[in-house]
Amino acid sequence: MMMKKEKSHTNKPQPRWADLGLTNEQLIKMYRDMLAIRRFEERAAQEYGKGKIGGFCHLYIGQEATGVGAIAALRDDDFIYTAYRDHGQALARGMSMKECMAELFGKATGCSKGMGGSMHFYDISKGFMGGWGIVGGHPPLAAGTAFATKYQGRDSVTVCFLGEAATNQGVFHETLNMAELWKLPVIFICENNGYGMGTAISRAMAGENLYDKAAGYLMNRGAVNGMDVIEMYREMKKAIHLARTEFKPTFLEARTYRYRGHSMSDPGQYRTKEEIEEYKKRDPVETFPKELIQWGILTEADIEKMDEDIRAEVQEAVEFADASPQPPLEQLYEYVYV
Amino acid sequence: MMMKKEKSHTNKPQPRWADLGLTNEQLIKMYRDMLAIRRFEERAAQEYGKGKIGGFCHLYIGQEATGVGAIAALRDDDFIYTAYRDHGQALARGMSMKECMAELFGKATGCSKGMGGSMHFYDISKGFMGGWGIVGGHPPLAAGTAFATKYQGRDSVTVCFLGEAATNQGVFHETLNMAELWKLPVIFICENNGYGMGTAISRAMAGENLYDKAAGYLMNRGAVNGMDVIEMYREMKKAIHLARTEFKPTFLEARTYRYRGHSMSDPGQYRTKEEIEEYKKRDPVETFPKELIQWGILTEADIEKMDEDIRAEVQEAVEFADASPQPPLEQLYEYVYV
Amino acid sequence: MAILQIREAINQAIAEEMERDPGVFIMGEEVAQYNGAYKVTQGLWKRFGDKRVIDTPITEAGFAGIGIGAALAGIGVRPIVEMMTWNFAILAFDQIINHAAKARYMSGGQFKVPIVFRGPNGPAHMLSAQHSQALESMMAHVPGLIVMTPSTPYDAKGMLKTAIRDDNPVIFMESELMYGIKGEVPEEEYLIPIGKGDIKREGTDVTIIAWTKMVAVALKAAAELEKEGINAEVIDPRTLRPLDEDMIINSVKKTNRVVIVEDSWPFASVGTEIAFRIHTKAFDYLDAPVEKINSADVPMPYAENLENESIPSPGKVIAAVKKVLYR
Amino acid sequence: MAILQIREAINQAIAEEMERDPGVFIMGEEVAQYNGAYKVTQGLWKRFGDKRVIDTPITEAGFAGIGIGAALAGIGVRPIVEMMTWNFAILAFDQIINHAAKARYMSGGQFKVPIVFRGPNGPAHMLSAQHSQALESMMAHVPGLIVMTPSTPYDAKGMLKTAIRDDNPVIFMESELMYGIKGEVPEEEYLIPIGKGDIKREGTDVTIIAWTKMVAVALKAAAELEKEGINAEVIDPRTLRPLDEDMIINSVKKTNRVVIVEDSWPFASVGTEIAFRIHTKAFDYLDAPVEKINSADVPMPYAENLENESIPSPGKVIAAVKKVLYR
Ligand SMILES: Cc1ncc(C[n+]2csc(CCOP(=O)(O)OP(=O)(O)O)c2C)c(N)n1
Ligand SMILES: Cc1ncc(C[n+]2csc(CCOP(=O)(O)OP(=O)(O)O)c2C)c(N)n1
Ligand SMILES: [Mg+2]
Ligand SMILES: [Mg+2]
Repeated sequence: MMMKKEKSHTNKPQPRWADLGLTNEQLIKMYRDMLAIRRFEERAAQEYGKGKIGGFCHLYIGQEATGVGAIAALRDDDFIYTAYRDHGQALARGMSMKECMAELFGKATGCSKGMGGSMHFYDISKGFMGGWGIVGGHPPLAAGTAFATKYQGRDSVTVCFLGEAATNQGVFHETLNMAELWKLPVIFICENNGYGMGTAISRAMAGENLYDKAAGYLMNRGAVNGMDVIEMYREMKKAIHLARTEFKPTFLEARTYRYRGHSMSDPGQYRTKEEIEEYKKRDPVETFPKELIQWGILTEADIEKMDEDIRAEVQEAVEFADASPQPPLEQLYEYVYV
Repeated sequence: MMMKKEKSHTNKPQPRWADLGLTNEQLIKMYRDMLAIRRFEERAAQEYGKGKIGGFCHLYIGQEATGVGAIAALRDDDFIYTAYRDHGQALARGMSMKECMAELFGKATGCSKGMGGSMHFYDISKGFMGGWGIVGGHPPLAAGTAFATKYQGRDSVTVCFLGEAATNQGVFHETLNMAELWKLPVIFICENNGYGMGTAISRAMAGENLYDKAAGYLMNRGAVNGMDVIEMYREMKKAIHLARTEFKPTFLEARTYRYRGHSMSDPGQYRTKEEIEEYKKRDPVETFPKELIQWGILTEADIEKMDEDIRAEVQEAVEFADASPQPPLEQLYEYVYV
Repeated sequence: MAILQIREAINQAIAEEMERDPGVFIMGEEVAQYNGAYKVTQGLWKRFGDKRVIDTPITEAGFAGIGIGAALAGIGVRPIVEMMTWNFAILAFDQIINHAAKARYMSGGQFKVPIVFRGPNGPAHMLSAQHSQALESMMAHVPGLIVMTPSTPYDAKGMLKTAIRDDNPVIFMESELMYGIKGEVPEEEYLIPIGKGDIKREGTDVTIIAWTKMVAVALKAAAELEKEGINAEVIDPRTLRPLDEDMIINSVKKTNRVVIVEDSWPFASVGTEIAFRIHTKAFDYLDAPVEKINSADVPMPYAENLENESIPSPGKVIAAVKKVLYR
Repeated sequence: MAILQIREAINQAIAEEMERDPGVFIMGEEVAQYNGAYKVTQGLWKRFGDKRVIDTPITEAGFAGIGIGAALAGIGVRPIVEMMTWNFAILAFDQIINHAAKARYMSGGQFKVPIVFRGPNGPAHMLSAQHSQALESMMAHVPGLIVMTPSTPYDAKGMLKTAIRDDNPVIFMESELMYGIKGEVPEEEYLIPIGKGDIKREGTDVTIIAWTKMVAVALKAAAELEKEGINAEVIDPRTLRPLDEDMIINSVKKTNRVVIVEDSWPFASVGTEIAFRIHTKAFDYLDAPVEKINSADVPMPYAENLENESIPSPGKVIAAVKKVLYR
C-alpha cells in the first residue's frame, strides 16, 4: 500500500514496526547491512570466478533478511554460531569487509588469518563463533556456549543458525533435548531455504512442519517469514526475551530462499526459474527500502548514495585483500596447540 | 473382576482377549514363555554369582510381558533386533535355554559360539538379529533390515526393542525420519522401564510423552501397558498390520519395569522399595495365570507342573552349559572375515 | 581399450554390478537426482530408478546403519553407501566400527556383512581443516574392515567390482582430485582381488610406496629421478587392509631402500605400519631407515601456500629418495 | 604419603581442580547421583552439587559438543567430559576430531579449547567386542589433540590436574581394571607435565615400553626376567601425543633392544609409531628389530579362554624379550 505521510494530529497511520521501538538509524542500518551483504557477495562471486577465492564458497544472497533481522536484535555480549554459509552473518555482526574478503583470498589479514577460508569466518571478540563445515555439527557447540554463559551467571544468549537439512542430523536432536532439559539460553534459527544442496526438504524430511521437530521436547517454537527483516527482528526479540530472562530455548524456523546455487560449483538445476522469480518478488533488498522511502526514512537519493558507498567499500576490500600478504609459511605449524 | 464361567446360552461374559482370536494353546504359551524367562534369569543370576558367567549381565525380570506379548504377534519370517538386555526376547523367539545358557557360560555350544556373551545373543535362522551393546546403535540396523525385506518384495516386518534412554541418541531420530520418509516396515518397541541405568527418564528427557518423539515425523505412535501381555499383543497386532500391509512404521512405548538392578553389578539404590513393590503387584507372571485359571484355561495343578518342567529345563541347560567345551583357541581368529 | 576417467570407471563398476545383481543398490547424499556431488553416480538414477539409487537425508550415521542392517538381513541385498566425503563418515564411525566390523564376529560367524562404504578421502584443494582429512589409517586400524584405495581407472573399476561382491564390509576410499584422471579400461569384465598390490613402475635403486593420489606424485618423482640416473620402483598396495606384504618385502629385498608417501597425518598411519613391517621383516635388507613423507601433522589450512607446504610433493619425495640413497 | 586407588587419585584430581577453579565442572553419564559407573566421581555431586556435577542423557556426541562449546566460550569454563567408556566415545568422534581438534587452527588461533575427555579405555574382562576397544591410536593420530594414558595413582592424579589446566583438548584414557590399583600419592600438590614420560624400572639389557594397564604386565615380565638374569628397563611414555621421544631413544641407546606392549590392535597403532621412530632415529643402536605385543588383531571375543589368548601377558612379553635378545 502507498500513502503520503500527513501532519495531522488525528492518530495517523503507523509503520508496521511502530511497536518495536526501532530508531530510524536502526532501520536504516538493517537495510544497509542487507545491501552490503548483497554487494559483498556479488563481488565475491566474481572474484571466485577469477580464481582469487578457492575451495567451497556458499553465498547467502536471498537470505540477508534472516541474518540481519536476527542479529540486529542481539546485544554485543551475545554469541553467534553458524554453518559454512557464514559471510552474511559475519558482516551483519560488524566484521569488516576487508578482513572477510581477505579471508576469502586466503591472506594473513583475513578474519581467520587465512586458516579458515569462506566456510570458517571467526571474530570471537565480537562473539562471532564461526563458521563451521560439518552439517549439524555446530548446534551442540552453541548450546555449550549458552551453557557456559548461564554457568557463569551471565545473561547473554547464544544464537545458532543452521540449515533445514541440518535438522535431520541426530546430534541436533540430542542438543534440542539437553537445551530444553537444562534450560539453556540458546536460540536455534533454522534457515529453511527449501533445499539441502540439491535435495528439496520434502525428499529428506518426514512430517509436516519443520519446527515440530522441537515438539517432542515441548520447546518454544514457531515459524517466521525469513524474507522480512522486520518480522525476523520481531520474533527474535520474543525469543531473546525468553532466553535472557527465563533461560528458555527456542527453535525458530525462518522461511527463506537462496537465489544462487548451493555453492559456487552448483548450477542449481533442481529448481525452476519460476520458483526463483517468485521469491525474488519478495526480495528484502528490493522491498524493504520501498517501505523506508514510503515512511520518509530514506529517499531514493539516500539509497543511491548508500549503494555507491557500499560498492566503494567492497572495492577497497578487494584491493586490500589483493594487496595483503599470504600467511608466512611458519604459520602452518602455529595454532595447532596453545 | 472375579466370576465363574457358566454354561448358559445367554451371551456369556467374554475374556478380554476374546476379540484377538487367540487359541488356548497360544495363551498358555504366552504364560509359559514369561515363566520360562523368569526362571531362566533367576538361575542366570545365581550362576553369575558363582562366577560361571562373566562380563555384563542385564536381566529382563519384570519386563517379560513386553517381549512375550510382542513376539507372540510375529510371524516366523519376521525379524527382531534388541539391545544387550536380550535373554527374554531370545527365549520368547524360541531359542533354546541350552544354547542361551551356554552362551552366558562362554561355551562353544552357545548361540553365538561363545563370542558374544550375555549382550550378544543371535540366531539369525530364527530372525533373531541380536543382541547389541551400543545404546541406540541398533535401531538403524533394524530399519535397514526392514528396508531389505521391502526391497526384496517380502511382507516381513522388523521389530526393534530399545530402552527409553536409548531414544535420546541422535541416530535414533535419524532412523525415525528415514523410516517414515521411506515407509519402512519397522516397529520400534520402546521398553520404558523408567530408568537408564541410574537415571530416571525425567532427568534425561525433556518433554511429556516419550512417544511424542515420533510426533515431528507424523509417525504412527502410542503407549501401551507393557506389564500386560494381552495388551502388548493387541497393540502389536495393529502395528504389524500397518507395517505388513502399508509399510507404515510405528513407535510403540511399552510402559514396563525391571525389578533388578540395571545389570548384575548394580545394587539399584536409586529406586524406592515402594516403587518396586507397586510394579510387582502388576507382575505379569503373577497376574496373567490368575486370569487363565479364572477362564478355565489352566488349573493350579497345570501351573505347578509347568513350573516344575521349566525348572527342570533350566537345570538341564545349566548342566549342558557346564559340560560344554570352551571354544577352541583357533576360533579367536575365525569369524573376523568371511 | 576405452579411455575413462576414474569417476567413469567407478560409475561403470557400480552400473555393471547393479545389472548383474538386482540385490545391489546405492544410497547416499545427492547420489540420485543430483547425479552425485562429484558426478560419480551420473545417470544411475535415470537408469535404475528410485528403488535402487537413493538420495538420503544428511544423516551419515543413520543411513550407514540402514545399509548395514540391509546387509545383515541376509536376503541378497548388497548396499553401496556413498559418503559424500570421508570427513563426514566420522559421524558414522560408530556404525562402521562398532557394528559393521563386529557383527560377524559377535554372532559367531552367523552374519555376513556385504556392504561397501565409498567416497572421496584426503585433501582436495583449499577446503581447509574439516574437509581435507585422509582417514585410511583409522579405518585400517580396525579388524573386521577391509580398506581399498585405488589410484587408476583400471584399478578403481576392478577393485570396486570385487568390493561389491565381497561379503565383508569394505571401506573404499577415492579422491576428489583424482576423479578426472584418465586411463585405459578394458571392455571385458575383470576383477582385482582384495589384498593384491601392483607395481606401477619397475625399478632397482629405491622403492617408493604410495596409494591413491600419492601414486601420481611418486611417479612424477620417479620420472625426475630417472634423469639423474636413479631408477625408482613405485609400488601401490591398492588394498591397505589386508596389506600385500609379499609385494612390499620383495621390492625392498631388491632395492634395499624405501620411501613411503601418503597424504594422511604421520602419527600411527598406514605408512607407519608399512615401515614397521619392513623394518622388522626386511631388517637385514635395508641399507637405510625407511623415509616417510606425509601431509604436515596439522589440521589442513585454507591458504593455498600453506596447503601446498603441507601436502606431499614430487620435490619432497625426491629429497627423501636422495636421503635414503645417501646422495 | 597416602595410599590411594587410581579411582581415588582421579577423584582427588577432579575435586582439587574444582576447588581451585570454579570454572571447572564435570559432566557425563551417571557421574553425579550414581557417583560414576566405576565410582570415579564418588562424592563429587554431594560436594559440588547439580551445577558442577552433571548427569547427562545418553548422547555422547551431544554432550561432548556441549562441553566443547562451553570451552570455546572463552569465559573461564573448563569442562571435564566423562565418557563411560571410550567405546562409546566413538559416537562423539565427529565432535572431538572435526570440532575440538580444529577450532583453534581454523580460527587462526582465536579459540582456546580447555576441555578434558576422560574415561576407561581398552579391554576389561569378558565384555566382548563392543566394550573392549583400546582406541588411543585413533585419537593420537589426530593433530590438535593431546593424549594422556596414566598407569599409576601418582601419575593419574598429577597428569589429570595438568590436563584440566591445559588450554588444549586432552584425551585422558584410563582403564576399568586399573581403577582399584593402589599406590602412593603425596598429600601436597604436584603436577606432571604433558609429554613427559617416566622410567618405571631401570634396566640395562632391554627396553620394554608400555602404558596404562600394560605397565603392570611389563613389570611382571621384568621381575620374571630378573630371575633369569635379564635386567629389563620398563618405560612409560604417559603422554602418547606428544611422545617423549628423548626418553625412548635414550633408553634404546642404552639397551639396544626393544619390546613394546600395548593392548590395542596392532595395525597402525601407537606402538607402531614408537617402533617406527626407534627404527628411524636409533637405527644404528638397534641390535634387533623392535618386537611389538598387541591384543590379537580381532574384535574381542567373550569366552574367557579366547580373551586371555587375545590380550598381552607377561609370558608373551618374556618370549618377545628373549627373541630380541636372541636367547
Ligand atoms: C556431515 C556433513 N555431511 C554432508 C556435508 C556436505 N554438505 C555441505 S552443505 C550440505 C547441505 C546442507 O543443507 P542445509 O542444512 O539446508 O543448509 P544450506 O546449505 O541450505 O544453507 C551438504 C550435504 C557436510 N558438509 N557435512
Ligand atoms: C553409546 C553407549 N553409551 C553408554 C552405554 C552404557 N550403558 C549401557 S545400558 C545403559 C542404559 C540404557 O538405558 P535404556 O536405554 O533405558 O535401556 P535399559 O537398560 O533400561 O533396558 C547405559 C548408559 C552404552 N552401552 N552405549
Ligand atoms: Mg537449506
Ligand atoms: Mg530403561
